[in-house]
Amino acid sequence: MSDMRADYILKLLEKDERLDGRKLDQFREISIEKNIIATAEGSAKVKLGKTEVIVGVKMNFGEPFPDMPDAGVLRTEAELMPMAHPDFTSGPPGEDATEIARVIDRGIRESESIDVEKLCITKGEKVWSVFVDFYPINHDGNLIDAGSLAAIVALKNTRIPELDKEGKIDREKLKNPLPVMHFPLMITVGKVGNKMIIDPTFEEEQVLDSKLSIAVTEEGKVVAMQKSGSVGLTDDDVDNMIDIAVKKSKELRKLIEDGKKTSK
Amino acid sequence: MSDMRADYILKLLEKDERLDGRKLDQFREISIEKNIIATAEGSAKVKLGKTEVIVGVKMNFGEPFPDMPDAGVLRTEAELMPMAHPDFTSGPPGEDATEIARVIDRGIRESESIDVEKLCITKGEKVWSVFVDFYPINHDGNLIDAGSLAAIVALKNTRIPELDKEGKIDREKLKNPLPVMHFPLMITVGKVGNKMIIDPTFEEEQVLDSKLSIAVTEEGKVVAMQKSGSVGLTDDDVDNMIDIAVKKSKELRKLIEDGKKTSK
Amino acid sequence: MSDMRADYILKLLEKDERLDGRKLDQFREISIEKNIIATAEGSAKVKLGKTEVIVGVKMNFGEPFPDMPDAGVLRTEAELMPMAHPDFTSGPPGEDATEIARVIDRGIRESESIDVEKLCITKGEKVWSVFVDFYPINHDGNLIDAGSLAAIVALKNTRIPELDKEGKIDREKLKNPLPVMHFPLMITVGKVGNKMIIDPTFEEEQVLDSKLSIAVTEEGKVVAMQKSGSVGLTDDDVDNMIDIAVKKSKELRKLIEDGKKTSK
Amino acid sequence: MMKTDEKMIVKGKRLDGRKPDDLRKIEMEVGVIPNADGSSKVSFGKTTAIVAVYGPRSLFPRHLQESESGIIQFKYDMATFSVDDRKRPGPSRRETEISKVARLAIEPVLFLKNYPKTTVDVFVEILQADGSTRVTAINAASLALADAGVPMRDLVVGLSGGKVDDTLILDLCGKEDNYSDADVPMAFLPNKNEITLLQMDGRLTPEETKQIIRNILHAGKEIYKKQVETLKRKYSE
Amino acid sequence: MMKTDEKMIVKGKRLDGRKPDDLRKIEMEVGVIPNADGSSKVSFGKTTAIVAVYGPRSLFPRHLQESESGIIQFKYDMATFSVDDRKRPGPSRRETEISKVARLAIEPVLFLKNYPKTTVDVFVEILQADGSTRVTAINAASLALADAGVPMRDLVVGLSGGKVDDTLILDLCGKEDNYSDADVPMAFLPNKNEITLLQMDGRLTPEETKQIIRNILHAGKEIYKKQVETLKRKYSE
Amino acid sequence: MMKTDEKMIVKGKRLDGRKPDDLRKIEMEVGVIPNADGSSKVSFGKTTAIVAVYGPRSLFPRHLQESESGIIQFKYDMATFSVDDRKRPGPSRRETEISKVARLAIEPVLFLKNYPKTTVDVFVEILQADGSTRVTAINAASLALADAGVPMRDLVVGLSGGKVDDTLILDLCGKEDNYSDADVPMAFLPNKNEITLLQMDGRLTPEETKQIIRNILHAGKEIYKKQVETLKRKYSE
Repeated sequence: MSDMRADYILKLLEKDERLDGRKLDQFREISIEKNIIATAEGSAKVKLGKTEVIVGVKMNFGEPFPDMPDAGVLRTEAELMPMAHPDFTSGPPGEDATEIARVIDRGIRESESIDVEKLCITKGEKVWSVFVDFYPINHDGNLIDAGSLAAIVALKNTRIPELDKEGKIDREKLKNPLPVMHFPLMITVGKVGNKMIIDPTFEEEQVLDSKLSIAVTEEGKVVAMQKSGSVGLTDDDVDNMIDIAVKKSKELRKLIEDGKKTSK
Repeated sequence: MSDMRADYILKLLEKDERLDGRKLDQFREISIEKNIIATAEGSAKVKLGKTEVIVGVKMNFGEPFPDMPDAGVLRTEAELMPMAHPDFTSGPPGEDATEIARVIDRGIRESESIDVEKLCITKGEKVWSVFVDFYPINHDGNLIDAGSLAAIVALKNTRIPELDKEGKIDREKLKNPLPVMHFPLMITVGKVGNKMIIDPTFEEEQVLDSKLSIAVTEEGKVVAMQKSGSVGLTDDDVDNMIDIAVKKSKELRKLIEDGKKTSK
Repeated sequence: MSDMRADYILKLLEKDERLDGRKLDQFREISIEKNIIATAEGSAKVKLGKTEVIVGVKMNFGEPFPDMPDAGVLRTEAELMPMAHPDFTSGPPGEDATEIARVIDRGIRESESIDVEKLCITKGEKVWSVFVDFYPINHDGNLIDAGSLAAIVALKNTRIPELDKEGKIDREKLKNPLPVMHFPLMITVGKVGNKMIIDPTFEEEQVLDSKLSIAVTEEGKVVAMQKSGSVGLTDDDVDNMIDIAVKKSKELRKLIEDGKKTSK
Repeated sequence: MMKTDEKMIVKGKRLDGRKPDDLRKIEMEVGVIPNADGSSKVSFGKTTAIVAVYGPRSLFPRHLQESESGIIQFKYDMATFSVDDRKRPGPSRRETEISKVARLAIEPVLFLKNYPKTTVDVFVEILQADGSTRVTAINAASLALADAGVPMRDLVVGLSGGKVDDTLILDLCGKEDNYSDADVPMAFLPNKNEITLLQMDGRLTPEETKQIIRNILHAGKEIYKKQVETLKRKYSE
Repeated sequence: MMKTDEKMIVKGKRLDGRKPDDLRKIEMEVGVIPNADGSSKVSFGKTTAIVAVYGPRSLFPRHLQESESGIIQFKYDMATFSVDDRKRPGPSRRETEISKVARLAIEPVLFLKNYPKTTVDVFVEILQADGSTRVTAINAASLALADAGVPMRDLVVGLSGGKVDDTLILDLCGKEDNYSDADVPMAFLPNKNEITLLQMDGRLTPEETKQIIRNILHAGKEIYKKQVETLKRKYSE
Repeated sequence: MMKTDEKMIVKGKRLDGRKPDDLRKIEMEVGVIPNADGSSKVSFGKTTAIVAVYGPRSLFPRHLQESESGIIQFKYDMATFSVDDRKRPGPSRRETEISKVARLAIEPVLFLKNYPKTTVDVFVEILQADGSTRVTAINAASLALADAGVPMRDLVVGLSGGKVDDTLILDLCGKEDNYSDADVPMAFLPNKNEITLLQMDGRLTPEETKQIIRNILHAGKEIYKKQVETLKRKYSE
């Protein structure tokens, strides 16, 4: 992005305006589609404006961790497919992909969204492994919020396959839903100068000083946070960002429940 | 290769002549040696003119695929050793090595050459894994035909090791032959301009428009095909190439049976 | 290192002198600390002058080798951490790290230091795997001697964890010592011109023609050798180097037993 | 090819009710990835490929040596969740081979020599795999290249043929692929009569092989029409 | 977070006898690696990190493209023997993430723009891990950079807070980390009031979260003093 | 070293009937790989190595920095089928170490400083492994380099010695290697009296060690003669 373009975006933000006409604390148009991948046990596509991501969930046999012998295992992976942005390149997941996967994972894991103890098949030996795979299709900013939302929606509509007489997975028979107990929402608040914005576009992300991603549960509890960007935040900034995230998570939750795409 | 050299080869071909004096549909001198690797359960060395390749077969314990619980497993791998050509470099198998391995593999697998159901040890748990490893020693063109021939010859003289009392593999006791039911031959037909040639040298491969590799069984059935090269073929070209492959496979089969090295 | 510096070191050596004032056959100040890593089952830090290395030992479950079904398994790994020297870079172990790990390993393994048959848990199925991990902290020459010494000291103070009722490793209960039967010492003798030196610094290593690392047991037996450097040695050189190694290993052994840091 | 007792064709109908020469429902769309210079999404039944094209764009210095002509880079990737048992991330040997043959299937329609020191990058993601994935990917790549405005001397059509239960069929689904007597994935330039990808697995007489190729060329015309319509639809919007 | 029946706090005391706001015994030392331009060793209880800093030094050509400004490279690595079950060599996903967030925690104090075409390399080795490893590493990196004489506009202090058994605590040990209700690793510049690393795992009310951040900022002052003393001690020697 | 109840020497004879100082049947051939600048195939009993030499040839740019002098690159590789249980492709730690020590065994005979910015590439493939593979490889490399016409100030001879059942032996086969009391692979320049590779595994007195080295130097002369003959045979053809 040219310096001129960056300056222009910054000047707009100073006036509480954004390139796409949104308010500072307004989401882009949101679209959520469930069960879009016939070969997955659960899946979702989420669009935030031009950002589009897909999450697919696969249920495989796995081994439990030694210290939790009767709990299923959740594993989130992300690849920043070169398809989604001209700057992304092929190859094994790098620092950014790894961070995204781990932050999405944390939001789900720490909210205890999934009742992993219902995923035990044979204690200490065989459990369900829940693979949550994140694929960005078009990256126009805020991949973490889009990916976290797609992940929890995909998990929410995941069905556990039945086992046949020989104990093999029969993926044609998807029966019980995955026990998803909580539905946390990730809200990333960006800061530039003394302005706070939500749901930044790719261009906005280039001019932000810092971001704080905050996962909030139904009851308004914080279950995960991750600061990024190379400028520090004051404690007051953080307070402010948490308050914004809690508030906007309620709004987003209502939008989703009402099946609406936009807030004012 | 210099442009001048390429032009010269092309002009010769226009006159139905080749650098080494062969006819367009003539093989180079063929040499086949069996059981050349004392440490392998089966092996062969094949020379086509200056092209020389080795295939070794190892029999190890393996697990069956879930959908074929009583069948042994065949795995073909190829490394384009830097020894064999100045252009080859060290490192894990690239696109070309992977393609060669998979095409050789397909010729064997699709002809159902090996009766994999005779390779079951314990249903669903333990079967024989047949590793077919391809090493080019000197690359002067047509690695696929040379490698496919070496692979099927090596398989044909593979002996399955006995198991000792404790169920371990005793490689000093090689008893039953590997059940090889078919003996497909791979014939690669090259096209340049309106000429078709077989068994191209390395230099000829540089000037070819396209190649079609065709594996043919004893009864003249086609069991695998792979087009390569970046120029298209017409349907008539393909018909023609299949006919050539079927015809030349018979000739090659006779040469091998008679233990002869050259056809006229 | 500049040519001038190299020349200066060489001229000193011709006069039987060294930069740090040592005699040609004198060790640097030696410091050995045991049990320095609370999370390891055994560990040691060794300093030779400014060279500092750490070895930690972990005991895990492993599978025995098929030809030694009732023997535990020893595995030595080394990483040349970029922390230890400006020339070291991140990444998987290269040629030099691999050589160091294998030479340290050989000194221990070939002296039959460890009674691996006491490390069997279930014959043919489960044994103790002894991981010896070598980390150089500061590389000022002679990593092999420092690392070998740290390794054998770490093994000597390794305790085997108890198994709990469910057969799991309980690392809070370290009971029996690892059965270490021998205590070999590695002595590397360097040659430059017609001079032999021991315990070379990093700068001295740059001017050496060749080195011979020799592991010697309590009874003065040779259990491992490794030549390095790209100049040849005569048979008389080798005789001489072996004699030096045997003699200096006795001296080093006494130093260690007496808990002293320096010889005259 | 695996074996099964299940009949693949019963009373002239295939597992999913198709007649031997029927194609599955084909859906095509372009412009699905805003960041890309060109993009598309193509489904043949439950097989779905999404493709992004970036370029022609500058090559990184390290590749410049090999580039008197421009180059095409083609990456065929299957999403982990596109198959029954989760695929491990990273290219398998199968994906590596398909990336190569698909690149060669596309290359002949491009004028790469006119774009020295550049690369056209084609990224394929298989979202759902139910047979015929590579030819679905090639149709999608053809559309995405056209959508990107990369000059092409023809479109590229992909279609698979094969044989099950003694019957020659077209557009194999996953189960037919697994239990077929033969599988022939093919790509060609519909206006040039040039076959640019041809592979075959199985067991066929020479005549059957030739017949399948003819059948693909014939039926592929419809796919070509669909590609043209899809592009027109976009540009008339 | 895992579950346990064990109480983490009994009669106001933590497992190791600490009160909720107590830090473990902190040890700091600089100049521990003679080859490095700067180095340090820091322990928080049984957690020990050793750090070497090399640079600013020249970047290899292949990185030069991205370097109008200088860069910082940060490698966080756990020794194989630093944990109960031997860690496999090579960076895990966790280590990769920490290398990134720790780099971002340090970067704001450096004047990288003044050192074009150079890199400051920070190598962290965790020798013993008993919770709070990343913040221990950040304290050690702060000291090693100062020891190297790299210009800094502040030191960087790292400290973790969290919640166990309904109590807000500081400086979590490994067991507290495993069974805590929440874990908040944080780094900040003590003289600038800037938080440069902030992560959180667990379940907290917004108020608790804010309170833990305040507690860390408060208690971190002592760590800052210790850093300053450690550096003074060296330079007065 | 592993243990066995089997006797390695019975009535003065080894497992394969040899006397302690006997070498196995040695076969040498040069010019076996037409594409290579030099090549060779060498067998010691059932151990067979084939070697290709390419160069001196230009180094790729990325290596140029380190090349005031020319360099030698040495790759020792065991074919997957050269051992009882199939070896996995790709370099093992053992192969990595041997590539290094074998390179150092050869380097002293070359005049690399005369060939700046070039590399001599030596590629070894072990086709059959029955002990003494690295010394077989070194003999083959010596021949292939001479066959390539690379200037050498001596040939390089490789031979292993060792001890089994209290007897010093030469040219260990695989079983002797596995169950020996000691194994000493060695390479030397026969006309210069320079030992360029020396490794040892096992347990020997200093005197035994010295004696084995002498025995190798003595018996190695025959290998040297064979190398010379092999080269003469080719050039007299």
